[in-house]
Amino acid sequence: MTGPSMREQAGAGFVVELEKFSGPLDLLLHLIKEDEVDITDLPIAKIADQFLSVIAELGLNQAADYLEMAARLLRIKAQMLLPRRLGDDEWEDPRAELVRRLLEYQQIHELVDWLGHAADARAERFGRGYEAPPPDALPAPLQIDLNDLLAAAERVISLIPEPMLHRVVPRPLDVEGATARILALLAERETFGWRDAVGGPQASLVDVLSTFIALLELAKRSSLTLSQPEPFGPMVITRALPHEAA
Amino acid sequence: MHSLTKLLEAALFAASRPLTLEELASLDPGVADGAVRASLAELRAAYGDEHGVELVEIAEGWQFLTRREYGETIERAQFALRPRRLSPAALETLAIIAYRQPVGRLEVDEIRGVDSGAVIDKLVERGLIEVVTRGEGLGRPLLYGTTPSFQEILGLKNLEDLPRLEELSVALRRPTPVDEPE
Amino acid sequence: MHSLTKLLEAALFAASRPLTLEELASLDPGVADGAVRASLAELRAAYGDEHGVELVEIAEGWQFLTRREYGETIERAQFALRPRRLSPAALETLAIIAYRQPVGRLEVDEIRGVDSGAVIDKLVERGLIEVVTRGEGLGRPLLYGTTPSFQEILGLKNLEDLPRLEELSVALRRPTPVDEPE
Repeated sequence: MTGPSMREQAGAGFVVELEKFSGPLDLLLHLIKEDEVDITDLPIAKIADQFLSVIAELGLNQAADYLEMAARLLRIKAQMLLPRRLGDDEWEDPRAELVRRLLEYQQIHELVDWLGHAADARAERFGRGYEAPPPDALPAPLQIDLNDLLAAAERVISLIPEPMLHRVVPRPLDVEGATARILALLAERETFGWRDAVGGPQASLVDVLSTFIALLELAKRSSLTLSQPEPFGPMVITRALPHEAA
Repeated sequence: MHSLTKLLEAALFAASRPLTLEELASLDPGVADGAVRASLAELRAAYGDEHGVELVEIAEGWQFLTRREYGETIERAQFALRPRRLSPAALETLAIIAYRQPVGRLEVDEIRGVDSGAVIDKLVERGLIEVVTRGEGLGRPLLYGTTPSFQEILGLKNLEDLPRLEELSVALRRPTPVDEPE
Repeated sequence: MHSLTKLLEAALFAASRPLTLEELASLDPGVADGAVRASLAELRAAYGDEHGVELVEIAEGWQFLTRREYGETIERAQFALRPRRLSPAALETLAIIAYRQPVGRLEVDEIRGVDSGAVIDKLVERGLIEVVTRGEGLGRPLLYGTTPSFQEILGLKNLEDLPRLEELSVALRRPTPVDEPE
């Protein structure tokens, strides 16, 4: 596709310096203008081939931005070749995104022309050339707008991390209470379950923790044994045999 | 001329940049904005066609500039230098920033199809754009906007002087949001 | 004014230095020195007492200068230089210090999420903040607060004039103390 004839043709048409194009979109627009083709119905195969030969010609095929565009063009070209069913409303034109960007870029270029002309017109007039030396090199006056400061405050406040608060439990653990309750149970029954130890189904987290610590402490003192007859089964608390007591 | 008018004339002559109404009013704390405006009108009329310089409304302020027809002669005599012309890349970047401000670098890159970091740095250095705020989102990117110097080098009265997008021949109704590159 | 006079006016205005008779004559190759002299006289008369500027002959040539009586007023206004504005980073830092003073660098870093040492140094240099005391704790860190010149630039009578954070438009959390890392 980049045969000698194409190279020749491109070479003749584009004797330009590298800086002539400010990017791949600029080059594409240039090609579209040269060929006088409709931007909204882009002959993608033709444009892609021209693009490749021009960047090779200009040595732009080293530049990542141009290579990326070349790859994109080839992908669109391939997608256009895929068969599609007649009357397929779902078909999305693979050129759509590129066309949108090209139109947008074209609009920017109109603005560029306008800005360029405005700058040239302004450059025809001169302001006062003479600048009196500042008396004793005063620093430039500082300008702070209260609104700017407040806007900054708002930005900053939105950044303040929520402070890490350790929630203080209002009720301390009641290990003594739990110990007394368990000792009372041990006095009247040789064996009992966790639910009895903890004081019923309405036990709070504090009760559970207090009971658990009390049980461990009593087990350590060999006042009782803790056992679990089956995996994940309920815990069984048994009064320690007298000879086991310390 | 009124004495306030003469003071304004002297100040506008002394400054080598446009002065805003607020700056001019600050010269005489006792004076109302209306009086400053009236004096500016008197001054503008006093210069009219009959002088080689004229009072121009520019960059949200006022400045004396030489009349267009003498520019070339003055430049040829090398009494004053034209500012360096902006490169196409710089103009493209300026156009995007002027219309989308505040805007971040990624969006400029996306619209131009090339990396614009170096151009943006140069425009900041020339004082034509500046960081105006930081964006939301990851890394809180710097967002740029144009400065008074931008209006000054283009001879704009204010930013409303820029052509409206609707007036351009390329029919894009309004800037469509650009997808951030993946 | 004659057209040569207008050209001379424009050139003298645009030049960054006084222009000699020869230089002025070089603007228009077809013109005689006598005509230039006549035009300078016309120009000088046109500016007479009725203007805030005057055409002055000094050792090196001719130059427009502001009339002496306005000099001091204009000098005080510091129009020669464009007012500097603070960067977003500086404004953020200043806002934190204004609302949390006295506050140490670590806390400012913590809130902004970036190192603020350089910004703080610059704000001190510009006279907007100063060290007001030293904190408790390890190393007794320097604590910063705003200066009277900060209030002056913002036009605040006193610090209570700063809008309360609750009055800001966004829903704000009260500034909560952040623990200094140990």
